[in-house]
Amino acid sequence: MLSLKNLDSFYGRSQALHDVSLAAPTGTILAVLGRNGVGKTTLLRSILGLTDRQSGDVVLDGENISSDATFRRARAGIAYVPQGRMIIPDFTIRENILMGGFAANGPRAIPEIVPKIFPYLMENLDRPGGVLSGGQQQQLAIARALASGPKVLLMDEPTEGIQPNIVEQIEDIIIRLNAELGLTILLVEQNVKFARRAAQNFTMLENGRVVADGAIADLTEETVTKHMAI
Amino acid sequence: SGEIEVGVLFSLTGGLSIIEKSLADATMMAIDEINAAGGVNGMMIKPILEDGASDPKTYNEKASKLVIRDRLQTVFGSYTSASRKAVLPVFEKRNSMYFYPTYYEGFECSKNVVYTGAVPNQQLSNFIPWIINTLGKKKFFIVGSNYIYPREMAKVSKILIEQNGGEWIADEYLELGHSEWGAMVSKIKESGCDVVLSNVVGDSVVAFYREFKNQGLTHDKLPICATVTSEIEIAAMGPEFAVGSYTSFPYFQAIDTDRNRDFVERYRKYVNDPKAVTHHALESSYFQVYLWKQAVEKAGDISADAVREGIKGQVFEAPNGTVTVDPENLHTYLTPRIAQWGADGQGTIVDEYPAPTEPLPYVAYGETPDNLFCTGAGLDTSKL
Amino acid sequence: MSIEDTSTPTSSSSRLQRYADWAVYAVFIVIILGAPMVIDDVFWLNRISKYLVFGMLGIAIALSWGYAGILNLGQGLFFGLGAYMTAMSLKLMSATSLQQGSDKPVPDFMLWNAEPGAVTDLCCINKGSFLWIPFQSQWFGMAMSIVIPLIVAFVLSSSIFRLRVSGVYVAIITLALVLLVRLLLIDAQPITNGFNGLTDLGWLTIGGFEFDPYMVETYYVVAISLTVVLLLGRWLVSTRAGLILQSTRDDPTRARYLGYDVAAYQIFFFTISAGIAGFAGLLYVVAAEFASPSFMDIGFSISMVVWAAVGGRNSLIGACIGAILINTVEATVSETEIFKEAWKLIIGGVFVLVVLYMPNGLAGIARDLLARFERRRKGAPAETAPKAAE
Amino acid sequence: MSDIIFIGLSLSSILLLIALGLSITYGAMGVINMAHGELVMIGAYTAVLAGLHLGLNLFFALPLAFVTSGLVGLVIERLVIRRLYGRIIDTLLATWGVAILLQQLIRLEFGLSFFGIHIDGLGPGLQNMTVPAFLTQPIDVAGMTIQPYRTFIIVVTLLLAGLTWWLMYRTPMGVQVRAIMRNPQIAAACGIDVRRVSALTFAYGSGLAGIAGVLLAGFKTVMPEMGASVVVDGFLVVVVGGVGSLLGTILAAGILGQINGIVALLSNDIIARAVVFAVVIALILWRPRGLFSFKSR
Amino acid sequence: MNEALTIDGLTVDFGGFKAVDGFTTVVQKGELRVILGPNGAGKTTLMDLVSGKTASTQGTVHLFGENITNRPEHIIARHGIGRKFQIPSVFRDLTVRQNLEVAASGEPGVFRNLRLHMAAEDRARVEDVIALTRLEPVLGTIAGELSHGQMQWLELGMLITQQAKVILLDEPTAGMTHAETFRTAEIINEMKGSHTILVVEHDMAFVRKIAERITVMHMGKLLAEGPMEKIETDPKVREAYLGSGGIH
Ligand SMILES: Nc1ncnc2c1ncn2[C@@H]1O[C@H](COP(=O)(O)OP(=O)(O)OP(=O)(O)O)[C@@H](O)[C@H]1O
Ligand SMILES: Nc1ncnc2c1ncn2[C@@H]1O[C@H](COP(=O)(O)OP(=O)(O)OP(=O)(O)O)[C@@H](O)[C@H]1O
Ligand SMILES: [Mg+2]
Ligand SMILES: [Mg+2]
Repeated sequence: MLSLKNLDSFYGRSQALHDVSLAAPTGTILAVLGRNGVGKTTLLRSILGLTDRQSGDVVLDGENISSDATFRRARAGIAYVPQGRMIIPDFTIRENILMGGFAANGPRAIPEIVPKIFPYLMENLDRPGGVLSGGQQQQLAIARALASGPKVLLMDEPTEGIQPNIVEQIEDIIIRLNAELGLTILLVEQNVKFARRAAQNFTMLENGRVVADGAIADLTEETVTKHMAI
Repeated sequence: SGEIEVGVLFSLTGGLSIIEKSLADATMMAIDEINAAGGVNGMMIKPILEDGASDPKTYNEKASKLVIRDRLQTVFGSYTSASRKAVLPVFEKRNSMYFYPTYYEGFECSKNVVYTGAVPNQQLSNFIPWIINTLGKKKFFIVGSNYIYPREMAKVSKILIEQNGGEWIADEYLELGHSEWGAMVSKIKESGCDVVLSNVVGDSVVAFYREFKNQGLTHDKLPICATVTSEIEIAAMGPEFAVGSYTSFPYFQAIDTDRNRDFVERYRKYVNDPKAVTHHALESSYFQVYLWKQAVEKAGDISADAVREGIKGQVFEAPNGTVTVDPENLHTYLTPRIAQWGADGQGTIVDEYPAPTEPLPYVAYGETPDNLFCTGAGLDTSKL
Repeated sequence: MSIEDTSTPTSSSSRLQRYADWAVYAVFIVIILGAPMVIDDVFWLNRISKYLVFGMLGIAIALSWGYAGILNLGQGLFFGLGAYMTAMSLKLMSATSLQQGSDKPVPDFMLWNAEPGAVTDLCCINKGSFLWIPFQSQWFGMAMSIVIPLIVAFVLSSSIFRLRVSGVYVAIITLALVLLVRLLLIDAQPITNGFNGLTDLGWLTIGGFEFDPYMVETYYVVAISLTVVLLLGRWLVSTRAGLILQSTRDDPTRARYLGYDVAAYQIFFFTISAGIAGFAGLLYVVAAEFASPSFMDIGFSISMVVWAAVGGRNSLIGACIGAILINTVEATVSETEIFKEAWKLIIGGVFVLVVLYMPNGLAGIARDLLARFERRRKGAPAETAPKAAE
Repeated sequence: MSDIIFIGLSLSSILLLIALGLSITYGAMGVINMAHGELVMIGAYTAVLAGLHLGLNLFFALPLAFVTSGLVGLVIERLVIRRLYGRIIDTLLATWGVAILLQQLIRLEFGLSFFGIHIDGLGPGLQNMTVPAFLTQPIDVAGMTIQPYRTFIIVVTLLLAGLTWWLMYRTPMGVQVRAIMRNPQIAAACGIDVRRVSALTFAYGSGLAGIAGVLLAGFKTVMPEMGASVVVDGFLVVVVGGVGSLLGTILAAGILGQINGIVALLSNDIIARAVVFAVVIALILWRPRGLFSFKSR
Repeated sequence: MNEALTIDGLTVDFGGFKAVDGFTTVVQKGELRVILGPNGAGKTTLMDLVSGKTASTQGTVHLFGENITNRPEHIIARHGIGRKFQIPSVFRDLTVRQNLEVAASGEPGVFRNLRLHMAAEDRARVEDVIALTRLEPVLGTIAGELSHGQMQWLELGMLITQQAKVILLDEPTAGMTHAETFRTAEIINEMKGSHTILVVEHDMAFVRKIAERITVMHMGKLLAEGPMEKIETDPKVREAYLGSGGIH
């Protein structure tokens, strides 16, 4: 179970998150929804301690990790698929994947699931990550996150810029990761339809504050329109 | 009033502080000694110490501070020609006196500078003939750092070499501070010379002597005869690299007189370092304060004009012997000496002029004792 | 890798900020122009005038570094070139140069370096000495102080920026170039006097009036020049070209896609910055009466950058004040008896602390204070995240 | 001919020696460490002091200097660099201040001279390190004179280059270092202890500077400003080689050293240096990212 | 003349790998062309080639009859091509308003820009675009602090301000909510006719709203081209790209 309590988070002097609390029970998917710039990315980054300053609690399986350095949080079992993918351009695909393994408890290896879900990556292990197309890089970023054998996966708009048939795949993969590996997933998603399909719970943000949350089944069209329409 | 303020301007920081710090120490020591002995005409000397920071810009600025703001009539200072050149306009245009302790290339005839270091003729006019006649070496490889002093020394040397029946094979220069001697030493090796005349200055000296030995050259077969390598550089390179090489200077720490031994003793105590070495510019820094003191006493005034008049012909018994300020060109009579370096880092004086030699700053243009170019009336340009 | 400074100018400026900005300019100009009325010590006036020249260097650095994002670690090259050009003319005006047994002026050092028997004439006393001939006109030398840096900078920056060299690489090229020129300058001793530089110069003379460096008039020459350069620079960066320049600093590719020839902007501002440095060199020679290869020491060029950083790299006037301030502090501390040997420790420490704790320098602190004051005045609540577009 | 190559090789090895540490601290960490030269200087002083006070010779001085300079580097990283990652020009400026500080500290014998305390071997004077006699006696092999000291430097340099390459490209440590350089936040999110790895890497680069200092002390004067002049050469080498590319650094050192050696023999050392600067400028213009560099999209 | 952009046999070779391979198409003036294709098909690379970021190894690009193949970016831009990147690219240290002002590049030359104020028409255009893109509330914000989505809008706004005749949009709705995507589609539809637009997009809902004619790329080559209905039912396209869903 991952939970946040009264989290405030800052970039420099400006506050990006206000008093955010949420809980993602183990093995569930929590969809984080909201318009542009409401703080969804910031929320994920705060869980890893990547904003400039934060206060409040981040609790993973009963352990308060809010004062830990980022790498310790990663080693505690939180993995991150960032928005924009952030592949290391001059690392090969292999190195990019293995890099994720520094948070692993065991030896660093390419996780077994990778060849099953990302055959392209497996076949091009020695290409530099920088020349891959956007979709390929997205796959790589997910593979990298899996390399640590995480408990919790933070995914920031993983289908952004992905071709439709792969979007379907990625959506399937997310659901599979959740089902097969029992991963807890915090999923930032614009596609509400997919969110409904995959997630058990949702949190709606607006201006850095939680404005609605609950089971995804309770997410009304009205709420969506209110907080996500222009 | 009961005090005379004088300026002391040396680099206490930066690359040149290595040597200039010791010159500043020697100057302060002389001032302290004079004060301890009752001062000048009963007045205490108050030194105002400034840091030239090894940078001509800073030198220029500090000189104007001393001369224009502090209104000092006399300043002792500086080591390199570059710094002297940077401060000179201040002294000349504001009519203040500058005491410069270092050997230099000559070609200066200023009413505002008293030069107490050697000029080329005081280092070379005995050295070159001695190398050719006594050492029996005839083929010179001349090497120096790339600036005016080594280039002028080379010029004067070439004249002397040819006059004495030797020849020079090469005349090469390296950037100041350069420490990669591989190519140059290898050139020396190939050149077929039998003596190296070194006008290399500063920390390059150390690298030079070390590379010289590393490439298998020895001073008994192919001696380095130097004009700048002093006790400081010998200590810095480790004496084993210089054993058997020669240097020409008016002063060596090894001068075997009571006065000098006493001087070395006092200096070591003054700087609280039992191993401190003394050298030519250091000794000049010391005795020039005494020359100034005598000038003030003679003139009865501390003004620049009075000091200039008073200093003319001043005589002082310095650690190196009798020194006299030439009344015409304000340079100093010094006794040229040649030393061979030993394993203890000290020189053995192997040759010495019987009497102090007249300073001839324009010797490269054919200046002779009875045909001075620089006189009290200024530089006679028609002779150039 | 690119040079990306996370600290950048707050380009959004409120009206209050703009007023404050102009107020700072006005106060600064009043102070430097009014200084002689308070200070009647010619030494200090001269000293300050040298520092004002350094302030001008600060402006040059801020222009290329702060606004164009081009770090020039070889600004000393242009300063030095400017200094030498003027110094050459003033050397030929110096009395001693005229006393060389020739009716035409020949610098003394050329004589020392001449082959025996050479004709005592600028045309042919040394190899290359003919280059000095036009410098017999003081105005030519002064013009060259600006023109030569402009030309050199133009040629250099054209090749650099057309080839899209950027960031640290520009810094390294400029660094290597200044080392190269310094080396050649020292080596060309017969016509440059090598390591010792050009000293014993005449005074700048305009209409028969001689500008003794220790005169109020000379101070005014420098102070007015600085004022003009400062305002000119300020105007430049406020123009559309200035804004476009800043955009090329942020993202040259984007700027290109908007149709801007990024290299042209970079070349233009780099060259202007070099011209200012050359002009500073000219003034320095007038105030200090010598030119030396040490102007092209690496340390000096880096110091300029440090001055600008202390004052505020993104602010012309900040960088200018930074340069003046540091030099004044340095002089004062180094002349304080107890710090005589330790002053470098203090200066070194100050640099480190400034970079660590005031990344935008004094100007940055001033802006922050102002912003804080403004918020308090408006009684705005604690900052919140900027509102999303709705 | 073999002479020329040998001279070029020894020049190259010195360049590489200095550039190695920089290629770590600058190439891999994006820190322009202007105090690198001072770390070299500290290495040299370590050798001098070890000889004077402990009677240790060159061979023992090497590891000692590695540790000393490494520790000083660690302190610099902790106090200064740590706050400046990603702000490359600020690292240049701050370490410039550190360099001034370190120089003056040595000159003032850590400031103890204010209290009249004198440490033999420090202070503003010139110092030297004693080189074991067998390293200064040239050996004749088949008509060629071998300079043992130069050869020793070349060997040590190659060993260090090899070790560094192995560390950077064959160990997890290397992956971590390179990952941090590209994107520290993602590196941290991948479980890399950015602070620790950075500190260790910086210390390693500094330690290499220390070793360079010892070897330089064998033929250069040891004095407080000895480092100031070498650091620029080091940067030129790293940049020409391609930032972040160890192989490029090695190649650049080789090329520049040989050019310097050949031109010096054919004309003179001043022209040689000028040519080297000109070549550096030309190379950067020709290949702005260095001889070896990765081209991203 | 009706052809805005003519691409003929365009090829680029990255050390043996042809990311775009003999690609040919003609875009008419005022047309809105959607380019589809799997990840890695070469869509972004195609835009790189057209806009001058990457030099082609073969083939030509003509803009309104003028050959712009492999010219420098800014020249191509002055000829009328505007581009939005996949990763939003704005001037991160300038404010939103300044970004737009820079984009109002009526006069690109240095000397022409040595004046304090913009031309009145440029100014008016900036105001129009502000209204269109609804950036009013963040005008004073430093662009680097905008969220991902806001940056996309800004970039789009800059293109309009720039008065590009042919606009290349690389995934303009990436990271936008459903509603925002909808709004973007509206903006693009408003621009239809007055601008020639090439859009690369994976969001099929969006594509459906704007598309007229569609080009599908696969492995650097043209796979299919035609109106939506034809593409949607093309089995090759379904297999390589759309998957089970099709465009819905
Ligand atoms: N590095 C930063 N420095 C300062 N402010 C930032 C920074 N990153 C984001 N912000 C601000 O924080 C707020 C939240 O941004 P965030 O990126 O978390 O939004 P988001 O919900 O992920 O939006 P999107 O859907 O567009 O990705 C925004 O207003 C943005 O301007
Ligand atoms: N500079 C380069 N060197 C080598 N290969 C490259 C380079 N640029 C692109 N590629 C390759 O070309 C192919 C096409 O890439 P491109 O980015 O154009 O795809 P795309 O169609 O835009 O994909 P996406 O929809 O994922 O953005 C990819 O396989 C990529 O790896
Ligand atoms: Mg986001
Ligand atoms: Mg793409």
